[in-house]
Amino acid sequence: MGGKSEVPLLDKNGKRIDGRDLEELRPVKMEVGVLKKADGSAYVEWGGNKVIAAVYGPREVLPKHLANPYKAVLKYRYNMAPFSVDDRKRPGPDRRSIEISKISREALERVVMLEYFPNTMIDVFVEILQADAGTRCAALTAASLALADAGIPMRDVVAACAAGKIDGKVVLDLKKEEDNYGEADMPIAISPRTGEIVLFQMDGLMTKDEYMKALRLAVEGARKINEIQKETLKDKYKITNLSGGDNNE
Amino acid sequence: MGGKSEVPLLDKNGKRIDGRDLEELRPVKMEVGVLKKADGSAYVEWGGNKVIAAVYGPREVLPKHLANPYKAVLKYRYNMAPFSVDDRKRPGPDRRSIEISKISREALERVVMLEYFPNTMIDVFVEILQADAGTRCAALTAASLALADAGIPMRDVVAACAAGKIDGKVVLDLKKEEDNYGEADMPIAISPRTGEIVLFQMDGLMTKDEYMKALRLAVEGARKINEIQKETLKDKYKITNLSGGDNNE
Amino acid sequence: MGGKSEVPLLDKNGKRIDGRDLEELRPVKMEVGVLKKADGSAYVEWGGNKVIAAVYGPREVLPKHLANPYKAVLKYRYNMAPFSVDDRKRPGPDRRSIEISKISREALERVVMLEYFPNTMIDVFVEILQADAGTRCAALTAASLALADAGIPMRDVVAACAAGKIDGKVVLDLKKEEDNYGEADMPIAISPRTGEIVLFQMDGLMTKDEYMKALRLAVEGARKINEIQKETLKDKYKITNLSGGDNNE
Amino acid sequence: MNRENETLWTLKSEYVHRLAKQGLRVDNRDAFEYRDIEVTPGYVTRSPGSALVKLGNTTVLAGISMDVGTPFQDTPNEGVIMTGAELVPLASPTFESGPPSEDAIELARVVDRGIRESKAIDLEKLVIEEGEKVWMVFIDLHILDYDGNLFDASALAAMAALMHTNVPKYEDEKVIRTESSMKMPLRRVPVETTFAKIGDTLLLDPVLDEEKAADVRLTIATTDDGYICASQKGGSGALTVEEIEMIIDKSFEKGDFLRGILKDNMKG
Amino acid sequence: MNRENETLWTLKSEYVHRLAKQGLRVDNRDAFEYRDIEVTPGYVTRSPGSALVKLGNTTVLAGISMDVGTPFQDTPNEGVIMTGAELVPLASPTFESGPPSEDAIELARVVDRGIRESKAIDLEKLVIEEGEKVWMVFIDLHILDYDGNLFDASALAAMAALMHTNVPKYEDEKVIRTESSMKMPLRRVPVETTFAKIGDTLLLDPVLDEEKAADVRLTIATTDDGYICASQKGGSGALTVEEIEMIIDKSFEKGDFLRGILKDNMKG
Amino acid sequence: MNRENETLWTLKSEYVHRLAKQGLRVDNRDAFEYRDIEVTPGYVTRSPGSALVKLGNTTVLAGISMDVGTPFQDTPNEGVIMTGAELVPLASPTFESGPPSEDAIELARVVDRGIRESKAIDLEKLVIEEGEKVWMVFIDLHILDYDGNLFDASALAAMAALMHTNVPKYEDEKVIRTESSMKMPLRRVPVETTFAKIGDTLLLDPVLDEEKAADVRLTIATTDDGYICASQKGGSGALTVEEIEMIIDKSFEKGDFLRGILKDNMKG
Repeated sequence: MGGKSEVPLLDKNGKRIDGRDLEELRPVKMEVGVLKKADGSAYVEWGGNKVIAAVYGPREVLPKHLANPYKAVLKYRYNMAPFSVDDRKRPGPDRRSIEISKISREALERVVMLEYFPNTMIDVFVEILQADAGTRCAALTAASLALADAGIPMRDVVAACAAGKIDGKVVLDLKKEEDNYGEADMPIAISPRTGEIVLFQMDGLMTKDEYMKALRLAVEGARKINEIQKETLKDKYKITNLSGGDNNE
Repeated sequence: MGGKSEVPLLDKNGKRIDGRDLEELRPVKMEVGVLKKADGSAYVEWGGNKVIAAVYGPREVLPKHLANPYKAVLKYRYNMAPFSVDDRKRPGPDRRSIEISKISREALERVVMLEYFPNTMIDVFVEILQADAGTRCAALTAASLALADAGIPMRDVVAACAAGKIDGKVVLDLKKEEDNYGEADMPIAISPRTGEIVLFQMDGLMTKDEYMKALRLAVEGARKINEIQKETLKDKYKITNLSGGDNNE
Repeated sequence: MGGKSEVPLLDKNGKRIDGRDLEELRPVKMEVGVLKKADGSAYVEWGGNKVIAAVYGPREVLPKHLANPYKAVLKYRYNMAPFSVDDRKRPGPDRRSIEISKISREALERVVMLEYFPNTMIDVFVEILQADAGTRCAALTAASLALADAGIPMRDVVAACAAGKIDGKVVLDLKKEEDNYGEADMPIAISPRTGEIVLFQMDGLMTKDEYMKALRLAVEGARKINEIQKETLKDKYKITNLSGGDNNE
Repeated sequence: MNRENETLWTLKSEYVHRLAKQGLRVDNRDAFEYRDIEVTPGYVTRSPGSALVKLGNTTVLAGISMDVGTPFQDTPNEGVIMTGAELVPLASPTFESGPPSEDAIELARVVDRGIRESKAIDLEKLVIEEGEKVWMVFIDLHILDYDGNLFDASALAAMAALMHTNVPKYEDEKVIRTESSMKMPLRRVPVETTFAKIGDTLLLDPVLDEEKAADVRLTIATTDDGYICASQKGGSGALTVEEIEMIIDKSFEKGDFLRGILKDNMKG
Repeated sequence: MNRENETLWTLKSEYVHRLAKQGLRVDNRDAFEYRDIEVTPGYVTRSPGSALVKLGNTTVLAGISMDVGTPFQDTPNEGVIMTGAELVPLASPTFESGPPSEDAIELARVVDRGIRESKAIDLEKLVIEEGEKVWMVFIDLHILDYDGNLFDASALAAMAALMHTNVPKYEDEKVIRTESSMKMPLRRVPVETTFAKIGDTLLLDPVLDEEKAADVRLTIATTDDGYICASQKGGSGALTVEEIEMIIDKSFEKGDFLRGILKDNMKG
Repeated sequence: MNRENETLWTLKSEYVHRLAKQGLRVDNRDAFEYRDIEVTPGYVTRSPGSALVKLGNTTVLAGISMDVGTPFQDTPNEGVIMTGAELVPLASPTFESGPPSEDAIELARVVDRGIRESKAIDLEKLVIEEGEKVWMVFIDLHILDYDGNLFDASALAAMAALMHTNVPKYEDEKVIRTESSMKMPLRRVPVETTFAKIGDTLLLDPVLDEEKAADVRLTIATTDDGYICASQKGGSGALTVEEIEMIIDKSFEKGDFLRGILKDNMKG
C-alpha cells in the first residue's frame, strides 16, 4: 500500500485502469484435476494471476513426531515461482510466504474434516506461476478446489476475495497497480454456507465506514468466486454434493 | 584487544575513565525470580551490562537421541539481543556466541549435580539486553543464580569476573572502552567453595607476572561477585543453604 | 570450457604446455593406508592434483530411517579444501560438489558389494587438497583405493580419467589451463574388468568423431590408471586378489 | 512442539470455556479490560531507542537500531523500516532455538504493518541523500516472558521505543552514535488491540490460557486520527461480519486507552 | 524418501523389465519414440520469456528473469547465465520441500551445460558496459508434474523460453521491463535427449516407471550444427562404448525432431 | 554423536587414569614431552602459503588464501585475518558433515586469537589503499587425521604456513597470483601448547585417548618475546591457580621448543 496518489487509478468516469467498475471482479477461470501425480489438483486464472494447487493425502506423517492421534495434520505451502514477479524471487520460503501459508492453513482447518483421518497428514501445495495481486486469495480458492478434487471431506468449500481502497473509493479485487499505488487492501476468505470469515487481513488506511463497506464487498466477491467453484466442480463431477466428490482418476 | 593506546584509559591520578580504581568492580545489581514462565530466572546489571537468565528443567530431552542414561544433559545458550550493541547484531547464533555458550556450559557442568537427573535436559538461556564488556561473566553469574532459583542441586554457585590490562596496568573488570582499546582481557569463573577455576580465557599480551596478577585479581573479583550472589539468594529465600533453595513461587 | 583460443595450448610441435604429448597422462603417484583413524584410506597425486580419500564402515546408519534392509547405504562426499583453488572456496558443499558426489557414488554402487552389508552405511570421504583439473577423476580413483584398503568387497576397482579437446585436438587428461581455455572435457570412469563405463560426463563442443575418439582415449587412460592402482595395492599387500585385501592395521 | 501435558491443556481449555460462557475470566478481569500495563521507555540506555512493556506477565523489550543504507529502488526518497521478532526460548517452555517460527514471523509482520501502513514514521525525513543514503530503522522485538497477547504488548513496545528514539548524527560518511540529529520523525500513533473468541464470547487481551483455548484471534491496529491501519485474524476459528464490526468499535476505544498510556509515558 | 510401497515398486520394476526384454513399453511406444510433446511459449505473459512443456504427463514450466548485474571477473565482456530447478512437492509424492535435492541440482546443471557449453546465447551481446554491467539471464525450471524424463522436458522448455525472450530496455540506470531492446541473442539450438537402459534394452524418453526400473540413464545434448555439447550418465548401472556410440546417433536424429517442434512453435 | 562403544571408552578412560596416577602415558612419553613433529611447509604448492603438520598421528593442513577486500570500518589501516577450521569427517569417525561444530569453531577461534592478539602479522603492511582496499588473509585449517591435540598442531601449521606465505602482486585492480609482492609481514611467532589434567596429573600434548579421559584442557599461546597472548580452558573440569602458574612456565619452555622446529623449517 504505497498510497502514492500521483498515479491516477480511476478515470473521470470512475472506471478502473483495466476498465472495470468499482465492484467488479476480474475475469476468473477455474479447472480441477489438472495434474496427474497429485491426489487432487486445480488451476485458477484470476486476472493476471495463474495459480496451481495440488493435494496429497491423507498420507503418512513425516516427521513422525508431528502425528496427531485425534486428527490429520494439515500443511499448506504457498510458493512463488521465481519468474512469477518482475524482480526474480529467490527460490525457497520467505517471511511473506510463511505468513500466508500459516493464515491459509488456518482458514482451511475450519472446514476440512481432519478428525476423520487421525495420524495422517494432508499436504496442500500452491504454486504462483504468475502474480498480479490477490495471489493469496487465488491460491486459497485453488487449494479448496484441489481438496474437493482429492475427495477430502469438507464442511464447505472455502472461497476468497479481496476488497480495497484506491483513489479514495472502496473497490473489489485489486490488481497489481492498484495494490501498489492504492490506499488499502483487505484479503478475506469465507465459508460460504455460513458466511463466516475464515481468513482476514487488512493493511492500509481506512475509516470504520470504508472498512465495513470493504468487508461486505469482499464477502460478496467471495460468494461470486464460490459460485464459479461450484460450477467448476459440477462440470467435472456432474454432481452437486461436493464433499462426496470422488477422486480425479 | 585493540591495544591502540592513542586513547588514554587512565588519568594522571591512575583513575579509570569511569572514575574507578584499578582493582574496583563496577556497580552490580542482582535479582532472582524475575520471570514468570521459567523454572528459575535471574537478572544481573553489571556496569552497563543488562543480562537476564532463565532455567527450564529438568525436562524431556529433545531430540531424544541426545538423552544420557547416566546424567542430565546441560544446555547453555548465550544470546545477544540485536539492539544490545552499537552495530545491530543479526539474530541467531554466531561463532562468538557458540564458543561462549560452550565454555560457559563446561563451567556449570563442574557444579550442577547432573547425575541426579538421568535422561533429562536442563536448559540455561541467557539474553544480553545491553552489552558493556564482560557479558560472558555477567551471563554466567546470572545463569548460576537462575539455576539456584530453579532449585537445581549444585555443589556450588559459580561466580565470574574478568581482569585485564590497560595502559600497562593490570585492572579488574574492564568496561567496553577499556576492552576495545586495552591490551589484554582475562575472563574467569570460579567455584567459590574450592577456589577452583571453571572458566578461563585470556587474550591480549601479558608477561607472566602480569598474567598471574590478573588471574589472582579476577579470582578476588569473582569472590566479591559471589558475595552479592549469596546476599541476593538469601534475601529471596531467607535461608543460607543455597543448593537447597526452593522454587521461585 | 571457455574456448577462448587466444591462449595457445599446443606449440608448433604439437606439444602441450607442460610438454606432454596429446595422449600422455600427467605423472601419477598413489599410496594407500595413509590415515590412522579411517578404516581405509588413499592418497593420489595426479599432475597438480593432491587428493586424499577415507572410508568408514560398514557402520551404523545415521539417520536411522535411511537404513536399507537389503543392502548397505553408500555415501560419497567430494569436498574441496578452501585453499585448493586460486579463489578461496567457501567451506561446505556447493552445487558442483553435490553433483560430483552423486555421480561418483553411482559409479561406485556398480562395483561395491553393498548387498553383503544390509542395514549398514559405508562412507567415502574425499578431500581435494590441491586442484589442477580432473579432480573428480583423481577423487574417484583414490576412493576406490580407499575402499580396497578398508577391505570392502568389490567386484572391481573403479578407475577414472578424462579426455578432452584443446586447440582442435583430442587429448588425454586435461590440466587446469587446458580445462579453462580448452574446447571440451569428458571425465569418465570404468570398471576395468568389463570395460564398462560407470561415470560419464562431457561438456564443450565436439563432433561425433571427436567424441568417440575422446571416449576411447579416456577409457585407455583409465586402464593405465588402473594399472597403477593395482601396483599400489600389490605393493601394500603383496597379494593380487584385491577384493580380498585386508584392513590397513 | 508443546511439551506440556496434553490432558492438562484440555482440562484448562474446558475451564476457560466454562468461565467464558458465564462472562468470566481466569484472572477475574472484565471481557474488555486490559491487564496492568507498565511501559519503561529507554530501558536499553545505550541504544538509540527502546522500551520494556509488561502486560500482566507478558514482557516484551523493543529496541531500535539505526544504520545508514541504500533505499529500495522504488522508494528512493524514503528511509527503510525492518521489523524482527525473536521468541527466545527464555520466555516460554514452548519456544525453541533456531530460525524464526511462523508465529515469530507473523508477530513481526503484523507489528510492522501497524507502523508501516499508518505511515507512523515520516520516512522522507530519514533520507540523507536521495536514492543513495537513507536511515534504516531496525525494530527488534525481544520476547522475555510469554503469557499471551504478544501482539498488543509488542506493538506498544515498538511504538514507545520509536517515540523515545533519537536519530544519530551522520557526518563525514560516519554514524556518530553519541550525538543526536533529531527525534524520530513521527506522524501517527498506531496501537494494536487483540481479541480472542472463546465459544461465542469475545475477550480483549487474552492471557496464555485463554489464547490456547480460543478458536480465533483478531488483531486490529488503529491510529490516533481515526483510521484502522492493519488487521489480522489468527487461529482456525471463524468470525462473523457483525463480530468484526463490534471489535472495530472496541478497538478504537481501547486504542485510545493505550495511546493514553503512551502519552503519559512521554511526559513522565 | 519414497513413501510409496516398496513391494509395489519391485513388482512394477519386474514388469517393466519383462516388457523391455520383448521390446515393449508400458505405454506401447516404440523404443526410440517420444511421448506427445506440447510446447506453449509465453505461458507466463508478464515474464520476459517462458514456456510450458508437456512431455506426456511430465510438465515443466521454464521462466526467464532478466536483471542487470556485474560480470564475473574472468569474463568481463559476457553476460551471465544462472540456471535453477525447483522440484516443487506439488509435482510428485516423492518431492519434498526444502533446499534443492541432489536430483534438482543435477537437473539444473545438466540443462545449464547444454545451453552454456553450446554457446547458445551470444553472451557478448548481453554486455551493457564492459566489466561493469551486463544482463543476468536467470533460467528457472519449475517442475509441475513428474512422470519421468525431466531432463529433456526441462531443456526443451528452457530453450523454448529463451527463443521467445525479449531483453528489456535499460535506460538511466533502470530496467524498463515494459519495453524490449532486442530478442534474446541466440546462436545455436541445443536440445537434450535422454535414454534409459533396462536390462540390455535401450529406450528413449523413459516414463517414471521406466526411469525407476532402469539401471542407468544417459542424457546427450546436441546442437543444430552437428555438435554434441553435453552428456551426463546417471544411475548406478553401466554403459559400453558401443552403447554410447549408438545413443549418440539416435540423439542427433531425435534432437532434430525436437528442434523441429521448437521451430514450428516459433512460427505459430 | 560418538558412535564408538561407550563401555570401551569407559575402560580406556580408567586405564588412562591408572597410568596417569603412576606418571605414565599410553604411548610411554614423559608427561611434558611432545609426540614426534613433522612440519612440511609449502605442501599446497599452488596456494600462497601452506603447511602440513603431523603431531604423532594427528595431521593438520593449514592453507593461506589471499584476497583483496575492504577493511573493517574501525580499522581502516589494517588488513583482515579470517580463520576457519573444518573437522572434515575423513579425519575421525566422530566428525560429521554439516555446519562447523562448536569444537571446530572453538579451535578456529583459539588459533585465531593466538595469531591476532600477539599481532604476529603486521596488518598495517597489508593495506593497499587506506580505508578502501586491504589484503584479506584467510587461514584455513583442514584436519586430516584426528588423534588428539588439534590446538597445538593447528596453531603450528597456521604459523608455519604464514611464515612461508608470499603476498601476491596487486596491479590494475587485479590480483596477480603468479607473482609475489612481498613475504607475509610477520612480527612475532606465537605457538600454542596444550595440557590435559587427568585426575591430578598434568600432561602435555594429549593423544585422543588421553583427551577423552581428561577432565580439563588448558591451551596457552606464547610469543617469542616472552608474552602470553591467548589462553583457553576446555572441558568440564577445573584448575587451581597454582596449576595454571605451573602450566605457564612449561608453556614458555615448550613454546621455545616448537619455535625451534619452525625455525629449523625456515632454513630447510
